[in-house]
Amino acid sequence: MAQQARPRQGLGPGFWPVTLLLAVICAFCDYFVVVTPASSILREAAAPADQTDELFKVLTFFGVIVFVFTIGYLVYFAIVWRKKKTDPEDALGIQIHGNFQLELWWTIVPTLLVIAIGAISIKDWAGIFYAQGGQLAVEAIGYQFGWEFRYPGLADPVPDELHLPLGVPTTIHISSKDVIHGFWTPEVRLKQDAVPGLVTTIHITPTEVGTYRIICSEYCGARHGYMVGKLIIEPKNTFTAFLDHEKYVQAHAPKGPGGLPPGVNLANGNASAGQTLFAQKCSACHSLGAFDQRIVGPGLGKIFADPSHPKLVDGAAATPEDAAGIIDSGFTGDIGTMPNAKTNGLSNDDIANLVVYLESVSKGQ
Amino acid sequence: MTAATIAHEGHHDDHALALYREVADIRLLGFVLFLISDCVLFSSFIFAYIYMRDAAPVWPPTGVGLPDANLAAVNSIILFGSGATMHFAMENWKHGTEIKFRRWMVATIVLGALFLTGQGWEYTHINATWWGSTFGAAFFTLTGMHGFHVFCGIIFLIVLLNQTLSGVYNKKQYFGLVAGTLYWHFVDVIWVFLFFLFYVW
Amino acid sequence: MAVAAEVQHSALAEHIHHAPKSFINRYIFTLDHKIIGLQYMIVGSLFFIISGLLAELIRVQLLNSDGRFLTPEHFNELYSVHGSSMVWLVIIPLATGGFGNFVMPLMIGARDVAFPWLNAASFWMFPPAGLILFSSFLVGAPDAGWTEYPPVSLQGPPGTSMWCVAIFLIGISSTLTGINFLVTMLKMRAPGMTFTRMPLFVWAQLATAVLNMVATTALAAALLALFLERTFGIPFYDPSHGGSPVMWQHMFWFYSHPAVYIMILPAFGVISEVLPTFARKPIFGYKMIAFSSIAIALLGFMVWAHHMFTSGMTPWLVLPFMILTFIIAVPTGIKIFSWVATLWGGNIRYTTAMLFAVGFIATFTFGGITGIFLAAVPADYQEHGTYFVVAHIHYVLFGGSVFGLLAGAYYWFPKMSGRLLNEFWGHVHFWITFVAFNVTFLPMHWLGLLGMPRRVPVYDPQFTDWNRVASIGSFFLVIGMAVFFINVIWSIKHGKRAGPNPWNARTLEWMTSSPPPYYNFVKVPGVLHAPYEFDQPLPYIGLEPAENVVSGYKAPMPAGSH
Amino acid sequence: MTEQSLAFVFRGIAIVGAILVGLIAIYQVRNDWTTPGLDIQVSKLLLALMAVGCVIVILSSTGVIGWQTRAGY
Repeated sequence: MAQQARPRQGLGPGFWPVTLLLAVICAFCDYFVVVTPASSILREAAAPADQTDELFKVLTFFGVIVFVFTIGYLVYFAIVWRKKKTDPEDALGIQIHGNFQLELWWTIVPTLLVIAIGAISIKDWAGIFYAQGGQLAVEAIGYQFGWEFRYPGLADPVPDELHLPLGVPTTIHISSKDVIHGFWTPEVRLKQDAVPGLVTTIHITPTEVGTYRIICSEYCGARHGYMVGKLIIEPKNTFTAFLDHEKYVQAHAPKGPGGLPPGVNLANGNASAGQTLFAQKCSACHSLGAFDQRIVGPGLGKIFADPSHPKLVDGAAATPEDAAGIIDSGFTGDIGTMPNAKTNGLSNDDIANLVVYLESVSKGQ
Repeated sequence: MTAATIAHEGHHDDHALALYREVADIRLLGFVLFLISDCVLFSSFIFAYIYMRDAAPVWPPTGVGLPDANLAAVNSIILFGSGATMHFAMENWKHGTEIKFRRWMVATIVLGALFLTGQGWEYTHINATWWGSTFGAAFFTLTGMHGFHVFCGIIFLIVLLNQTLSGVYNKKQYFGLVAGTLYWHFVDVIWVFLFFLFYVW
Repeated sequence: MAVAAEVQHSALAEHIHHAPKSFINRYIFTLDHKIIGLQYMIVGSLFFIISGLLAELIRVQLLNSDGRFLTPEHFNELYSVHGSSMVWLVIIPLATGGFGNFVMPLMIGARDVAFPWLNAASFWMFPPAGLILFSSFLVGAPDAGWTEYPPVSLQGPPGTSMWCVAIFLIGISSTLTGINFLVTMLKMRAPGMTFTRMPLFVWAQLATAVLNMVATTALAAALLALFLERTFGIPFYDPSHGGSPVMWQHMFWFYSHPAVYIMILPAFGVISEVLPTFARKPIFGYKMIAFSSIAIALLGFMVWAHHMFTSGMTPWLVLPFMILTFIIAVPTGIKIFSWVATLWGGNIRYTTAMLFAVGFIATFTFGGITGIFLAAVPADYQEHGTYFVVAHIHYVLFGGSVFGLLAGAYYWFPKMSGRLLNEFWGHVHFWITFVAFNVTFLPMHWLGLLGMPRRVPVYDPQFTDWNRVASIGSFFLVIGMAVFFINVIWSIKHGKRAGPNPWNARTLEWMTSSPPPYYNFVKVPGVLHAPYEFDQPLPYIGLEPAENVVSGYKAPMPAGSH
Repeated sequence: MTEQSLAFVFRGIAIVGAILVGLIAIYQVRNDWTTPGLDIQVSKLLLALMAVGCVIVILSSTGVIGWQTRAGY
C-alpha cells in the first residue's frame, strides 16, 4: 500500500439532510411547474397548444427532478469531499470501483422514465397528427420573403394575413414556391416546414381571438429574418365578412382568359380509353378517392362534386373545362407540381378522354 | 563468415520477418477500414438514388431511356471474371508460380480495361444525360465513381505487377498484393449493387 | 513475477526511431504524433479565436432588435461561418486531431500512431480547409447556416462552393484520422493492455474513431452532390428538376448527428481521466462508462432524423427516431451519474482542470435535459429552429465539448510543454467562463420558446432585454478566453516546471518525461491492471526513465512502479 | 444481326459466364472456409457477394427479374 485510503464511514457527512433538502427544492419547483398555467407565459391561440403545454409540463416536471438531484449531489459531493487543509498531500479517496445495485437502478429508472415520456409524447403526437380538421381548408404558401394564403371560394391568394374563424377545425396545407420555409406560430405551438414540391399539413382549431405572428423558422435567404406574417383569429362573422370583402375585391380585378384549351373537344371523349390512360399516366400520383386522399397530387375520384375539395380553382366547383386546362398546361405551386400534357405525352384526344373518364367516375358510373 | 554471424543474421531475418508481419497486419486492418468507409460513400449515393426514385412521381423521369440490361450483364460478367482471374493470380503467387501469376494479372488488367470500354460505350449511347434528370444524376455519379475506382484499380494492379517484376515482394512478404486483391474484389462487389439497382430493379 | 510472463514485446514496439535533426522535419513536416497533435492545437486555437470573434459580431448585432450594425447578408455569412468553423475547424480537429493525437498513443503505450504519414497528411488538409472557408468572405461567404439546406444553399453566394470544398477536405482528414486511430488502438496497445485496462479516454477515442470512419464519408457524399449541383447543375436537391431537398437533410444529418458525438465523446473521455486523478479514487463504474461510450456511438447512427421532425418527411418515421433519441439519454445518464458518484468519497483537489470537469458535468446535464425536450416530437414542434436549439447546442458543445477540452488543456499542458499553467489565472478563467457562459446561453432557452427564431438579424423588440443580457455575457466569455490564451503563452516560457507527473496521475502518458521523447518510451512497459487503483503500486513493469528533451535531465520515475 | 438476336447472344454469354464465375467464387469460398486471417475473411465475404452478383446476372438474363422490355438505344 503506497498511500492511506480514506476510510469508509457510511454515506458521508450530511447525506440524508442534503437529500431531504433536494427533495424539498424539487417539490417546491415542481409545485410551481404544475400550478403555473402555461398560457400565462405564452398565449394559447389554437387547439394543440394546450396539449403541447401539458407535455412541456411533464418534461419540465421530470427535468427538474433529474436536474436538481444531479446538480445538488454534484455540488454537495464537490464541497464535502474536497481535500481539507489537514489532509496529507498524498491522501486518497475511498477506494471503491462501483456498486452493482446502484448502477443497475440508475440504468433501469431512467429507461423507464424515458419510456414513460416516450409514451406520453407518442400520445400527444397522435393527438396532433390525427387532430380534427377539414371544416375549413386553407393553404399557406411561402415564398422569398413572405407568405400568401388561399381560402376556399377565393380565386387569388391573399398576401401576409391568415384569417381564421374561432372554433372551426381548420386544415392548413403548407407549401413553398421556391426554397424551404418554416410555418410557425409560437402561440399555436406548431411548426411545419414549407418544402417546395411537397405539401405538408397541420390541423388546428383556433381558441382565442387575437393577432399572432407567423414566423419563418427555416432559413430561406438574405431577408429570412424579416419574413413575418400575421395570424388573425376572429369570430366567425368577422371571418365571413373578410372573405366576402376579398371576393368582391378579386371579382373586380382584371382577369385572364379561361376555358377549354384549343383543339380539345370534350364531345369526342371516350371514358374507357380515359380509364386506360389514367392507369398508365396518372395513377402514380392521383388516387380515385376524395380530394384529400393524396398520393402525390390530390385524389380525383369526385373532382367535379367533392365536398373535401377546397374549391380553390376559381371559387366555384371544378368544371370539365378547368380540368382540361390543368391537364393541358400542367400545374405548379401551391399543392404540388404536375407536368404539362406535352411532358406527359398526352394528345388533345387523350385530354378529352381523361376528362370524360373523370366525369364518369365523379358521377359514380 | 563464422557460425556466430550466420546465426546472428538468421536471427536478424526472423526479426525482419516478424516486423514485416506485424506492419502488414496493421496495414491490412487499416486498408479494410478504408474499404468500409469507401463503402459508406457508395451507400450514401445509393441511398440518394433510392430516395429520389421513391420521391419521383414517374420513373424513369420523362424523356429518359433506361440503359440496356443485356449489354450490362455481359459487362458485369467481364468485371466479375476479372475478380476470378485476380483470385487465381493471388493463389499462384502464394504457391510461388510467378509466371502464371503474371499471366493472370495481365488477364485481370485486360478484363478491367474491357469493362471500362463497355461503360464508355454505354455512356455515349444511353438516352440520358448527367444533368438532365435525377436518374441521370444518380446513374452517372454512381457508375462514374465506380468507373473511377476501376480505373484506379487498374493503375494499382499495374504498379503491383511492376513491383513484382522488380522484386519488391517475395513469397512471405507481399502485403501490397493482398491489398490489391481486396481492392479489386471490393470494386467488383460495388458493381453487384450498381448492376442490380440500375439494370434490374 | 508470474504476471510478467504475459508481457511479450512485439517486434514493432522494440523499434526506436530517433528524432530527425532538421528543424523542418522535426517541427513542421513532422511524422511525430505529439508534434502533429500540437500543430492541430495551435491551428485549431487560431480558428477558435477567429470564429469566436465572428460570434461576438453576431452578439453585437443582436444588442438591438432592429439590426443596424450589419446588413442581413453579412449577418447570415457570419453565423454560417461561425457554426461551420466551430464544428469542423475547431472542436472536431481539437478533440480528435489535437488531444487524440497527443494523448492517445501515449496512453496505450505506443511509439506512434499506426500510419504516421497518413497522420501528417490528415493534418495538412486541415489548415488549407480553414483558409478556404475563411477566405470565402472575399467572394461572399456561405449564408445558409452550418447546415446549408438546399434549395437556398443552391442560390447561395460563390463561397458556398468553397464551403463544400473546405468541409470535404476536413471530412477526408477526419475519416483518415478515424481509420488511423482505430488501427492504432486495436493493434498497437502496450503488452498486457487488454481492452478493460485501457484508460477511459482511449475508450472514448475508440468510439469517436468508429464514428469518424463510418459517418464522415456520408457527409463527403452529400457535399459532393451539393457541389456538383451548384457547379454543373446535376439535379440532386432542386425540386424544380426532380430532386429532393429533404434528401440533403437525411444525408447531412446521417453524418452530423454522429458528429455531435464525435465532438462530445472525447470530452467525456477527458472528464473520465480528470475526475479520478483529482478525486484520488477509481472511476465509478469503469465498465459502464466504457460500454456506454460504445452504446452512444452505435445509437448515434440511428437517430439522425430527430433533426428533421418538422421537415415534411414520412410522418410516422418521427416515432422510432424519437424513441431511439430518448434511449440515448440512458447511456448518457449512466455516464453523468457515474461521474457524480466518482466525486463521492473523494479527496478532491480543485485544480483548474478539476473545476472545468465539475463545471462540465453541471452544464452538460442541463444540455442533456433540454435534449430530451427537443427529442419529444410535439415539444419539438415548438422548439425546432428557434433560439432554444441554439441554447441547447451551446450547452452541449460549449458547456460540454469546449469545457471538456479546456479541462484537458489544463490537465495535459504540463505533459505537452513540461510546465504548469498558472493556477490562479486558471481559476479566474474558469469562474469568468462558467458564469458568463450561463449568462449568455441560459436566456436563449426562453427566448426561443417565446418565439425568437434562430438565424435572424432582427427580432421582435420584446426580446431586447434578454438579448442584451446574452450579448453582455458573451463579451465576458471573450475576456475569459483571453485570460486563458495569455496564460498559455506566458506559461510556455515562465510556468512552473512540471516534472513527468505533476498530478500524480496513473495513466501511461505520465510515465515518461514531460514533454515525452520522440519515441515516447525508452522501453514500452507491460501493463498489469486498469490504471485507476490509487492505493496500489503503479501497474506497469519495465518503465525506464526517459531523457527530458527540453531540460536534458533524466526525470525520476514515479515511486512505486514495479 | 437484328437487335433481338444481339440481345439473345448477350444473354447467352452473360448466363454462361455468370455460371462459370459464380462457381469459381463459391469454390474458393468453400476452399478457404477454415483458413484464418483478416484478408481471407474479407475475401470470402467479397467473393460470396460476387457469387450473389452472378446469380443476379443469371436471373436478369433469363428474364426472371428485371425489365426486359426496355427501350434503349
